[in-house]
Amino acid sequence: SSKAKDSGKDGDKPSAGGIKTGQGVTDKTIKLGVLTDMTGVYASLGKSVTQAQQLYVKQVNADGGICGRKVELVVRDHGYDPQKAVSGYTELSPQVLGFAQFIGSPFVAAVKQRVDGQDKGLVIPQAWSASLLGSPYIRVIGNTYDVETINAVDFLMKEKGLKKGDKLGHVYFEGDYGENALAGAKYAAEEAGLTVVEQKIKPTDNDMTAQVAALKKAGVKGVVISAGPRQAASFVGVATAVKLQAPIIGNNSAFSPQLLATQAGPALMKNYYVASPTQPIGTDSPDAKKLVADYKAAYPSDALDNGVVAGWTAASVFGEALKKACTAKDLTREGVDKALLTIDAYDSGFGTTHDFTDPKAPSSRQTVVLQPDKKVTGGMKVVREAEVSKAAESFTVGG
Amino acid sequence: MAGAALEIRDLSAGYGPVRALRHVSLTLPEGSVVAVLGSNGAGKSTLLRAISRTLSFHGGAVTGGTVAFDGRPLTGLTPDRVVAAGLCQVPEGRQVFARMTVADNLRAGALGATGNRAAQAAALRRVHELFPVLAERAGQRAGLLSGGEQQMLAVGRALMAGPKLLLLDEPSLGLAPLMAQRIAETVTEINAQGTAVLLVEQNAAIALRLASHAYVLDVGEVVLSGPADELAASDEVRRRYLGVVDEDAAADASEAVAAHRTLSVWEGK
Amino acid sequence: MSTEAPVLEVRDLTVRFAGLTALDGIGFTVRPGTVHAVIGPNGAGKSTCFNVLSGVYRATSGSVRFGGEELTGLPAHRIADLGVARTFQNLALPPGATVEDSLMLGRHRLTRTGFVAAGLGLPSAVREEARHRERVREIAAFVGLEDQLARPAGTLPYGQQKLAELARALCMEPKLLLLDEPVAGMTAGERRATAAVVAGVRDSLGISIVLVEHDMGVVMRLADSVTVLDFGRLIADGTPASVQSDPAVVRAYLGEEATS
Amino acid sequence: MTTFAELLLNGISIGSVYALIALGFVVIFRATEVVNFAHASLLLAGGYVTAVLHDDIGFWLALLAGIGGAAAVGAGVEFLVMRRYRGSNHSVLAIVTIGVDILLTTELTRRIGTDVLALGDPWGDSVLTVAGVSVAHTRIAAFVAAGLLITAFLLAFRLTSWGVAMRAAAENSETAALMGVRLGRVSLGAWAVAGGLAAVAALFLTVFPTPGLERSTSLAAMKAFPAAILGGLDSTTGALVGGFLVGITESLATGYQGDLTFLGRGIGDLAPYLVMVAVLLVRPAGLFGTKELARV
Amino acid sequence: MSDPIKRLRRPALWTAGAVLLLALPFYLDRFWLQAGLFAMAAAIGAIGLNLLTGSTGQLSMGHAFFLAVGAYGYCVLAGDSTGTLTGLNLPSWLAAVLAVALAGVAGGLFSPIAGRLQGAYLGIATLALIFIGQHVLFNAHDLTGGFNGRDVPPLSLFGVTFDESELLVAAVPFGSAEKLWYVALLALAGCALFARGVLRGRPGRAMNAIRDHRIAAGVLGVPVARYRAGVFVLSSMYAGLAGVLLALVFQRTVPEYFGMILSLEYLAMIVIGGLGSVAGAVVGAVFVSLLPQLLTRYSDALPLVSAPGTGGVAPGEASRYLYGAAVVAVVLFLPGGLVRPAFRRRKTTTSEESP
Ligand SMILES: Nc1ncnc2c1ncn2[C@@H]1O[C@H](COP(=O)(O)OP(=O)(O)OP(=O)(O)O)[C@@H](O)[C@H]1O
Ligand SMILES: Nc1ncnc2c1ncn2[C@@H]1O[C@H](COP(=O)(O)OP(=O)(O)OP(=O)(O)O)[C@@H](O)[C@H]1O
Ligand SMILES: [Mg+2]
Ligand SMILES: [Mg+2]
Repeated sequence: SSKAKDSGKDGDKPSAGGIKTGQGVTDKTIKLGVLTDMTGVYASLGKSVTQAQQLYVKQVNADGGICGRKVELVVRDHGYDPQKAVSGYTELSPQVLGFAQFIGSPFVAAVKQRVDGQDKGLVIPQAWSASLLGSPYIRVIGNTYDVETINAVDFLMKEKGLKKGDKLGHVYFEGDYGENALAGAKYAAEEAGLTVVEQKIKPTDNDMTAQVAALKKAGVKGVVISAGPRQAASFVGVATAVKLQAPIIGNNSAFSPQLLATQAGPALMKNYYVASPTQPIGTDSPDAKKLVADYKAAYPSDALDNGVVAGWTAASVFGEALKKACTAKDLTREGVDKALLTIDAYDSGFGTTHDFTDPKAPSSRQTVVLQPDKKVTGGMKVVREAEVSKAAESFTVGG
Repeated sequence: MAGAALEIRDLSAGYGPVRALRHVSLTLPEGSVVAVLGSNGAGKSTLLRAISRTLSFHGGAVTGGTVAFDGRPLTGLTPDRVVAAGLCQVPEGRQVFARMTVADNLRAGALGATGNRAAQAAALRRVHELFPVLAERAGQRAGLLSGGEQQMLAVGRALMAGPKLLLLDEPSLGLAPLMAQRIAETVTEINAQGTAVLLVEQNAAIALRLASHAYVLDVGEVVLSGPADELAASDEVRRRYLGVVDEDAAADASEAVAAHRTLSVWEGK
Repeated sequence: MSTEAPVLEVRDLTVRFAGLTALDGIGFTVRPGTVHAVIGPNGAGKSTCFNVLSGVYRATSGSVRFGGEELTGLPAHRIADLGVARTFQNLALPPGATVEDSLMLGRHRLTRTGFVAAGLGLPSAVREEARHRERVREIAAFVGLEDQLARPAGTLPYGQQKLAELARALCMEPKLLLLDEPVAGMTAGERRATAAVVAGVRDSLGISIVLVEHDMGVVMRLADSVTVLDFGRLIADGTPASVQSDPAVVRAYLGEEATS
Repeated sequence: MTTFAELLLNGISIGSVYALIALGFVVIFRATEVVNFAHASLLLAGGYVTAVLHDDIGFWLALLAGIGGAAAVGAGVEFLVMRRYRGSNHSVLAIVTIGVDILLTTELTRRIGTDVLALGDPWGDSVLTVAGVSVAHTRIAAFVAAGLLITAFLLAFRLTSWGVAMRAAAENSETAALMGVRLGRVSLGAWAVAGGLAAVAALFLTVFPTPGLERSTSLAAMKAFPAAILGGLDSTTGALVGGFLVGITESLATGYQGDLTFLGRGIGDLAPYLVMVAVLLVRPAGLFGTKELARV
Repeated sequence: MSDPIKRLRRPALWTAGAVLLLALPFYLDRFWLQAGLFAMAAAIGAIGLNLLTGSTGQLSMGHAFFLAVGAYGYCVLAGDSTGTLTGLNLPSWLAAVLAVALAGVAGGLFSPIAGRLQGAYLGIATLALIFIGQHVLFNAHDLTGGFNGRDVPPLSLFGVTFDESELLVAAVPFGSAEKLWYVALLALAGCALFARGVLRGRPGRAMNAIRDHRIAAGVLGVPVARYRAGVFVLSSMYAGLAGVLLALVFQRTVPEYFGMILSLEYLAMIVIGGLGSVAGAVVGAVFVSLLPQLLTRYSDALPLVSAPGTGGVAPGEASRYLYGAAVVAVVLFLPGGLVRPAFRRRKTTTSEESP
């Protein structure tokens, strides 16, 4: 038979317990989509995030689920291929309530029209670019890269001796991660009277010698890296070797604990800091300790990195919204979206509080500054607790 | 007569549906020169490919029969093993390595050679003596040589290998009369030094003069065979392959023209 | 309509490659409707001369006039447009295409169908195609290839591939036909037949033919005049008979035996 | 001007790594006229074996094992795949290598997972500083290795019959077979050698200043494409010169990107390709490649 | 089988196929329609590439660039000028036509370079186009929207807008995918027939001649340089049209898509399908674009595949293995491509060995 519309099939319907449900929700299950990258360039992030979310779902279900329903993740690996990502969205969107993970901000942007226009399901991207803000359905968790970078520069000024009139080097990726961070760096520099020396790179650049040479020539007194872990490691390694005397701080995506086992390890521990929207996985809180223990038990051979925290946080935010929606007896997409808008001080257990009431703003402006340390679980320790710098507070995100 | 060096029995071969050789038997006594004649498409080149086992490069295959050299069957060997067994072929249509220099082409010819360095140097000297132009142009790329020069290179290259049996597919193709004679002399000379030769030649006069035995192929089958001088005397061979006609040339041409359709002038536009 | 072929005049033609003079100031004239043979030892420069005439090589100096046109300096396809067709000494037939398609390629200069017309299958294109296929079959029959039209050219025996090349050149409806060793690789009988085809072309179409050939029998039978080259220089020029008995030619090219 | 000197030196040093990769392309191309897109995965294979073994058997043995391993993988590819192709179209074979690359890369990245593997090289992060310009020891080693290997191959191609056999087989396999060339062995050998070279290149591609071997290491092999083409795909000298040119171009374009903003930032990756196109316009077969024949 | 039946079989098959294709939007869900649309767009691009690489022998690894020109060209021409983005706000059908023309112009601009190069050199030189293209796409923010790309204005034609607004046809809601299906089908049919005409006619013979023997082609009167440029332009226009269609299906263009992988996929399509043939390009395109989709979608059902984190082969990996293996297997075992399995029957060595 053709897919002719038979009336009423599509509409939201009340169900058990008088709870309104819609796509992706039955009496027994709540289906959430996960569009991740486990075979492409962001494979390491995708793997950690997905596993953390699966762990979260397992625990929630073990505790009886949400709203009397089991939560189920439908995972599609797009391998960072736009065609597969969009196809994955097309495939999953009719059958899930929302997306607990969507890697690749260009792909999120690609389906934005459909999310905002008709689908209206909650999507939590694993990207922190300000360009994703503004939609009531696509919600970024934690500080965006621009805010993070502003806070990072603040750290360099307050604690690492960067002064007004100095030059600040910024090595950033082509693309919205880097460019969003650059916007932050420029704003911070203007506020503090610094000059930014830009070095744009591509994800395929693994050797930062030329960049270090250029920044050294420019005489920078501090460097922000908005790139990947490899670029950061190379940069810090070369900088140490050629004695570029400047503190270096990276965004949260610019570090992975695996690096500590390589040649660059010692240099990273000496002269490298990482700005992060949350505390690290190895932080000294009971929630974190429990997550570490559970994750290790579930995935004994895999590294504990920021992705685990990010995935866990995203899943728990989604879970929180589901719980609120359940209380409001509305598990439809609108119900969940609305529920999220009412959450104004959520803490997933990693040191920062999130406020989801304003879709135009990131859920938090707090940034934690970390330092690589081999001895700690997850390879990072906190050197400055969550803090919002003055500049970050006055900054209009995405503006 | 010495024992047979090359013994072909009942050989059949084809290209997919095309049957190019049917039950061909041929004997090449040790140290002799045997010629194979035949018109276009008779299967001469196919025969040589079947011996050297390169039919698969043309989408063809041997479908039956045996080929043995010095009592050893060649069937089932790869082409390089055939070379190792002492057979070397000058393929049809020159086939020089166009982008390699003349010198490198000659070196390539020596790849299958068994002799030591000294022997190879001697072979090279001989080739240069035979075809001085190859020495002059040692550094030139073979593809830039003239057609005849390429043919010389192809023959010279085969001589570098010092084979026991040389298979020549139209060695005088495109050579000036003087040079064709020189090739003929060379064949006699290397034969005198003990190399057997299987000669496919369009220039039947030369071929029959050089060979002790000859075979005539037609549409894949041996239709005539025997001692070269006997064949040279046969009417059929004289007419078809030696081009000996009783009329004088002019009458011959006009007869041919008369026998042929004429082509009308193209009026179209 | 016939014997419209213009005169071909080669004057002082010189071609040099790095360190090698392939043609050294040669000159000859081909009268309309005749067969002019160019002979000479291997490497004398015959094919080089053809390459200049057909626009493959650029002459170092000298001139080639065909009717009113100067050919040196023209690109190959412009020369073809003037009605100059040639065959190649080393075959240049695409191995995969059928003989018929190869011959149709010869009609390229006489047809007009462009990308758009062909793509849209316009009636004009269809008509043109049919008309020219007809002529192609006619020419194939003329050279004796009518049964091979559907075969891939690469599977023909060597001698027939040479015939196919000749037919392709004829398909260009040339005013000047350049044949580079047309009978190489043929048996005596086939040579005679091919020579007859060439003679037939001259007689029925009245075009000029320049012939490079090592088979003196064919040259003697076909040529109206002969030019002999050696090491890029012209060493003799005249009627076949006079050239054949020229001692310089005998020494450089024919060898004593051939004359005896 | 020390920055210029430093950038230049850096370009030459990274260029030697590119040259090593390009040499791998050249070897396969000479033997088969195929552009080998699977070279990147050979690189990964060699690096992986070295990285996994160096803890147990020490760096030098591990490197040898890596070379051997990658050579075996290369030979395996030739034996299982390339040899089975019966056509003659080289572009088709190039596509086959893409398929092979997908297979190998998937397997290797699955094994590497999210790790960054150190290769345990003896040079560490030490640098040599002369007159204010510093070069990593690893890069000096790369320079020496590239120079030695390329000279060795140059001589091997010139002096041994292997080079002649390779080119003959590539140009006309049937005739080469008639000359007694063992077609299978020649291309097997070429693939094995290319594998070994890839392992050496992988070493220098993943040691300091780069953090180590990980899944995206193979992408860097792409940068050697312009190097191989610039020099001429069938020329060993070309690989060396092309590698240097690409390295220097990239390094200078990156170092001076602040002064080149009108071209858009991040021109460093593009610049080698622009130089390549410019060179090809003047010399369509690269600087040292064999020119196309223009004779009929 | 009697002759009339034989003669009727082909048209009957064609008609059945056409009816099936026309009916599909009434039955398939959006995922499959989208997959089909991707395949159709790819088929158009692949036909174009096959004209260039398969029939004229000019290896192009830069086709993704021309796809990008088409896609972005359409967006810029049809889009609004909003904030930071430039747009000309032309009628969308006109924009589509102009975008295709623009791709042709881009091809024409590159053809002088292409005209000088051969084989692998040409291939890798065209690779430069990809890098240039990516550089521009990332940097020309006001035209391309940078990293996150820009929205694609919906096509409207004869009063129908091909967007999400639902249109009920025979009680079936027609969204953008359903409506675009017919546009794509029409475009593909047109492109395929056009290419077939070109290949079978005079231009096709000239193209093959250039591929097989460039010098001889010139001597036979083919203006080689002009033809090569012409084919390059035509092929770029095909790519441009494919780009426009893809953009319409994606509803957003992102630079990431138009990278080297895409170019290589197109090459894989024509090789898998069969070089130099239109049907081959179509079959190859369908194969290459649907295979990964199928594998990803049904990865759960594949043997040996396990959930991520359990140490087994992840679904994405499994699909890549199969994809790679498929490429290798098709080329090795069907050397003429999928559409010509029996083109040249291969003689096995066993038959040679039998005495
Ligand atoms: N690759 C091929 N595919 C199909 N048929 C072929 C192939 N090569 C040759 N043939 C056919 O096989 C038969 C024998 O051809 P072969 O080349 O052996 O003839 P030949 O005697 O050498 O002729 P020539 O004197 O012209 O060289 C011919 O009918 C020819 O058409
Ligand atoms: N492109 C080129 N580069 C260098 N040398 C060349 C080139 N073309 C031809 N030659 C040389 O010029 C000379 C004349 O060559 P050409 O082909 O004209 O000879 P030919 O008279 O046709 O000889 P044949 O009868 O052997 O075909 C030869 O020595 C050849 O090596
Ligand atoms: Mg033959
Ligand atoms: Mg010649």
